[in-house]
Amino acid sequence: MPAHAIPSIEEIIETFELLGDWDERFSYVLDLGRKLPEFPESERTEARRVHGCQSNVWLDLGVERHGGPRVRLRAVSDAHIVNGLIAILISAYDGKTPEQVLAFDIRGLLSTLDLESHLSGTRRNGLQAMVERIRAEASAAQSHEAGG
Amino acid sequence: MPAHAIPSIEEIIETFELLGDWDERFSYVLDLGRKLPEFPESERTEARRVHGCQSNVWLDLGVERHGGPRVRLRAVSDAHIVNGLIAILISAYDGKTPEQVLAFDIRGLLSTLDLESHLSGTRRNGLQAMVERIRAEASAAQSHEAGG
Amino acid sequence: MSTQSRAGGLDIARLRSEFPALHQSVHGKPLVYLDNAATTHKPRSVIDATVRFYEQDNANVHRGLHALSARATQAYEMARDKVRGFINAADASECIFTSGVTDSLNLAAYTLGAGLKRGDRIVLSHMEHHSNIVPWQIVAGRVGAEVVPLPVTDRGELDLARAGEVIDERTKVVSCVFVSNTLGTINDVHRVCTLARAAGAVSVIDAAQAAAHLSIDVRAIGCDFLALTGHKMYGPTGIGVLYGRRALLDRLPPFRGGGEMIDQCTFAGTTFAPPPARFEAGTPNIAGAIGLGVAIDFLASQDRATWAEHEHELLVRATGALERVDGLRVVGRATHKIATVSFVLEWAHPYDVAPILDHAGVAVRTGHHCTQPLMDRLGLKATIRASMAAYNTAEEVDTLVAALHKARRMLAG
Amino acid sequence: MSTQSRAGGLDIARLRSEFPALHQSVHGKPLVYLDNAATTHKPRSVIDATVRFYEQDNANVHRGLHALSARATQAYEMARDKVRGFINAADASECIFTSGVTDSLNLAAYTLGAGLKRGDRIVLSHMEHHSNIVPWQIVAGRVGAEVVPLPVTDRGELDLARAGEVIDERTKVVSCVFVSNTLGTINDVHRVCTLARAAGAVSVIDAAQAAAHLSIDVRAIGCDFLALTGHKMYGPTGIGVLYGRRALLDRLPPFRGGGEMIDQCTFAGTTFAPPPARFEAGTPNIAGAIGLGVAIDFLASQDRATWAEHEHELLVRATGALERVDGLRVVGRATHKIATVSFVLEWAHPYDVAPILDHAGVAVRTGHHCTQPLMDRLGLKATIRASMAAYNTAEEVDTLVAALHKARRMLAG
Ligand SMILES: Cc1ncc(COP(=O)(O)O)c(C=O)c1O
Ligand SMILES: Cc1ncc(COP(=O)(O)O)c(C=O)c1O
Repeated sequence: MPAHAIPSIEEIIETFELLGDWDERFSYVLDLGRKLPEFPESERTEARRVHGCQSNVWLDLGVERHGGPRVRLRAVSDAHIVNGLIAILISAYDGKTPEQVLAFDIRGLLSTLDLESHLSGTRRNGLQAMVERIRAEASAAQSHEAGG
Repeated sequence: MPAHAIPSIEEIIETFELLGDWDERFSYVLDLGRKLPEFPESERTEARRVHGCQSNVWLDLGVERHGGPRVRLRAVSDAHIVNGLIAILISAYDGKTPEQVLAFDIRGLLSTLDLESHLSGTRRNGLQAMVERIRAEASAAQSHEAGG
Repeated sequence: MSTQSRAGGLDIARLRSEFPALHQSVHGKPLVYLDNAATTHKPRSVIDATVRFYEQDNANVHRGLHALSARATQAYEMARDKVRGFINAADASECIFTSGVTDSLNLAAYTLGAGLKRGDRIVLSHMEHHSNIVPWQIVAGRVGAEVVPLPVTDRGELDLARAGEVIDERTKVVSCVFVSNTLGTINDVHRVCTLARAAGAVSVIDAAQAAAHLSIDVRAIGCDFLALTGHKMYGPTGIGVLYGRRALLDRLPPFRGGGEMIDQCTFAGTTFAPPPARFEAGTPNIAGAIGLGVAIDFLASQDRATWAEHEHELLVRATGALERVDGLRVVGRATHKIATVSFVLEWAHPYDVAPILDHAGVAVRTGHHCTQPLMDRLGLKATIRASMAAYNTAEEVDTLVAALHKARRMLAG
Repeated sequence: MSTQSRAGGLDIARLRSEFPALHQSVHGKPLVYLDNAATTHKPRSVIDATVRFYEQDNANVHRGLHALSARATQAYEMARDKVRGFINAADASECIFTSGVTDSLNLAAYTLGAGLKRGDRIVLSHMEHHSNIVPWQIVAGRVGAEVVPLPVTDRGELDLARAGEVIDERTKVVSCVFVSNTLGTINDVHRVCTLARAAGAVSVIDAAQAAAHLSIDVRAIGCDFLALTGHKMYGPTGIGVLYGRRALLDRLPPFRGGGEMIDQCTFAGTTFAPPPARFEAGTPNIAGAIGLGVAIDFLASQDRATWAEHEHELLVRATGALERVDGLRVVGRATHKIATVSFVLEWAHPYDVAPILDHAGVAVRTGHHCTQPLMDRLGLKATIRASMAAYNTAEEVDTLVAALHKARRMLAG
């Protein structure tokens, strides 16, 4: 399934607001996870693995430089719900400028999901590690620009 | 001063009962301590030392065998109050048969002194160690008799 | 909720009323706490004892000559004696207070490690908690000893038929969990200790999961060491016990150095106090020890046989109902189990199910439960574990199962 | 009791009202608690937080995916961040929870010890507590390093003029107490750390006695490690902290092995998690850590400058009045002191005086205060130590002095 099947982050936020109860929001995130672009087993290399306590995540992260830097990411997990969260991250971050990435309040968005306990409960869960790596990449791209 | 200046254990108990308040009983124990027989510095050897956390005690303990076994003890401390307690121990134990030593309720007597917190507070205070050694000596003398 | 368990005499409503934390809602649903293997809740009496200590007797122990210190010392030493009674140790000096079972096992490994040398063997069951593996690996690494697993069967039981393959004349230590935290398996620790003794090895039992469910008798088990942790037996956090046979303790060097554990200290050298003081450096967790003593009083005041019956009913009910969930497989099919059930799902990662259960008010644990070698042995990455305590009800088990059915509808679709 | 200290703003009656344990009688006399260096009492807020944790949030931390576990984890990690703020550490991961300062110092000694070798030097002040001597002796014994005292003057101050004699190029560790528990001396730990750094040595500060009285800034001090203990800073028992500079922590091996501190565990070998997890094996003292966080909140809510003024008044009053007791000698005459006063009596052993003070309601401590090398240095066996906290009053100091006069009448007669 192509990546563009994932709704825009604005659409996602809007849908969240419409969905009243937690079950519906959770199901919606699961649905988003089903829209993730392919990430073949063969590309799930150790180098791409984000170590998380509870679920595995493979992340392919980079910066596209032509026409100003843009953060690019693909990822996949062995947990459905994490795939849903990855879809949100892709929607929020993929193809965005470093400034946009750094400005985006991902914590705020995730907290409306009421998955807080699941995201903060584990010391080093995959999602948190992933967000940190994406932001670090954006920071680096930014200072690379400023420096160069 | 000779050892017989220490009153008998019955007299000590009786006096305790007469003395109403703690200060008086404490002063009486201090007075008893002043009646201890000499224990010259030269005899305060390392071998005789009872290791206690808070005050030093030197103890000379033995069993006299002619005419049936009798526990004999002399002791001294660098603390006045411990000397008073030693006087009580001498009164209770010195010259007594192993049976008498083992039967005597020293804890009960000491508890009327309300010095409990001072006697139990330290893990291995000199007095407790001393009582244990005296009782052990009496036990040994007893089984020596039984065995022989 | 039914106020009586089918196990005759157990008045569950009354038992639950002693545990304040049970009476709350989570995400708008009544809390169904099935994470007792991680930590149990505390009865009112334990909480009250902690408060009473801080309000009335708070003082440092052992060295004080004033009333508060004497009271604190007495309460602390009484707690030690309660531990002695709880595990039927010969003497209270065999019961060392630690900060938890992990600390206890490290104390055992470190001090026993001082007597190990290159080529010695340490045998650990394949179902040990990391807390009973890593301390031995650290020690083994230092002295050049070898850590060898005692096999576990596919059913999740010790494979004692194969014990002879690993427990040999090089074996100096055999350590084994009494009850598996992941599978609930109750091991025949008496037999393990007998095998250890026959090989001339020291035996160490991790009783972290046993204390809240089984009666423990160190002399009947015949172990040399046994470790407990307060927070899994209705007691406070930050307190544990290492039982050690006195004759062995007398020969061991200290672990931590500090106040209380010395006899004489000079810059030229230090001599150490006899056990238990030698192994209790510094101010102990006084409030914790006293709280643990009260937890033991609490356990002693209960009809433990009825508890065990009730817990067994919960195990049978949970196992049966869980197996009827499509695509669910119960992991660990030992004959003797406490009421801990681990399972995996064909249709979802445990991580997917956890939030759904949580939002149904159900607290379970997911993951490797700090038993990665066991997970590897069973070919798993993670399980979902429901662990029941005496205060859990049949209805709570049903709530778990209903939430799993719902999760399946959400996730398998 | 006067409700206001002379130190302007301090409302002592109000402050005391926060400490339940202060309001009791001992042997029929109002308790005068002057044993704060042994342990302080706990404010209501700390006790309440402990109760609240057990009643509401009790769960194991870090691995749970349910609401209680998330709440417990959050509270535990918030406590860590409060510690960070309290000592001005750069990052919360530099603050490791331990079971107390003894545990903290053992953790420092054990892990740093892994990098020491034969002939290396560990320099400790001559006024260290056994908890900061024995761990280094154990490590030194294992690796063949040497433990050397940094001299102390007759006044009970560090003799930093002679530091050059002992801190040399062989020196790998310099450890020093911030405030002497026996004498009250406040050491210039900034200078000690500067000297350590100049010699290429790691610096370790024992701040057990400092935390309740002084403000602590690890970056201003320039130390590599700093140890705290909860129960001496208005917090619970069984909890402490080791601060370590992150760059150093990253290089150190673990101390205890167990749950939480691993990354991957197999029988073939185990890899460890980054700090602070690497150093926090097993279930921590969750209630203790949370209580310590609340104790830090309590301290932060107070006017510490006024406290310090008030405590200084108590020191001056006590020192002056004690010196007027016949045959009494104050030990430790440092220029910078907290309100801890040690003294000896010509006419009695400390052991004689303790019960008399106790029966006057006065709690002080007698003995070597776990500083035998310092006692030897000063030619003493034991002292009587009165240690004041902010909640003590001038009247309480007077009660102590009056009881000593009475003791003299009873004992010198
Ligand atoms: C300076 C100093 N260091 C270390 C300790 C040991 O503290 P704890 O017993 O809390 O481990 C103490 C307290 O006795 C102390 O005063
Ligand atoms: C069998 C077993 N051993 C050891 C531990 C470690 O216990 P603690 O975290 O209390 O140190 C646990 C608990 O997780 C356990 O279940």
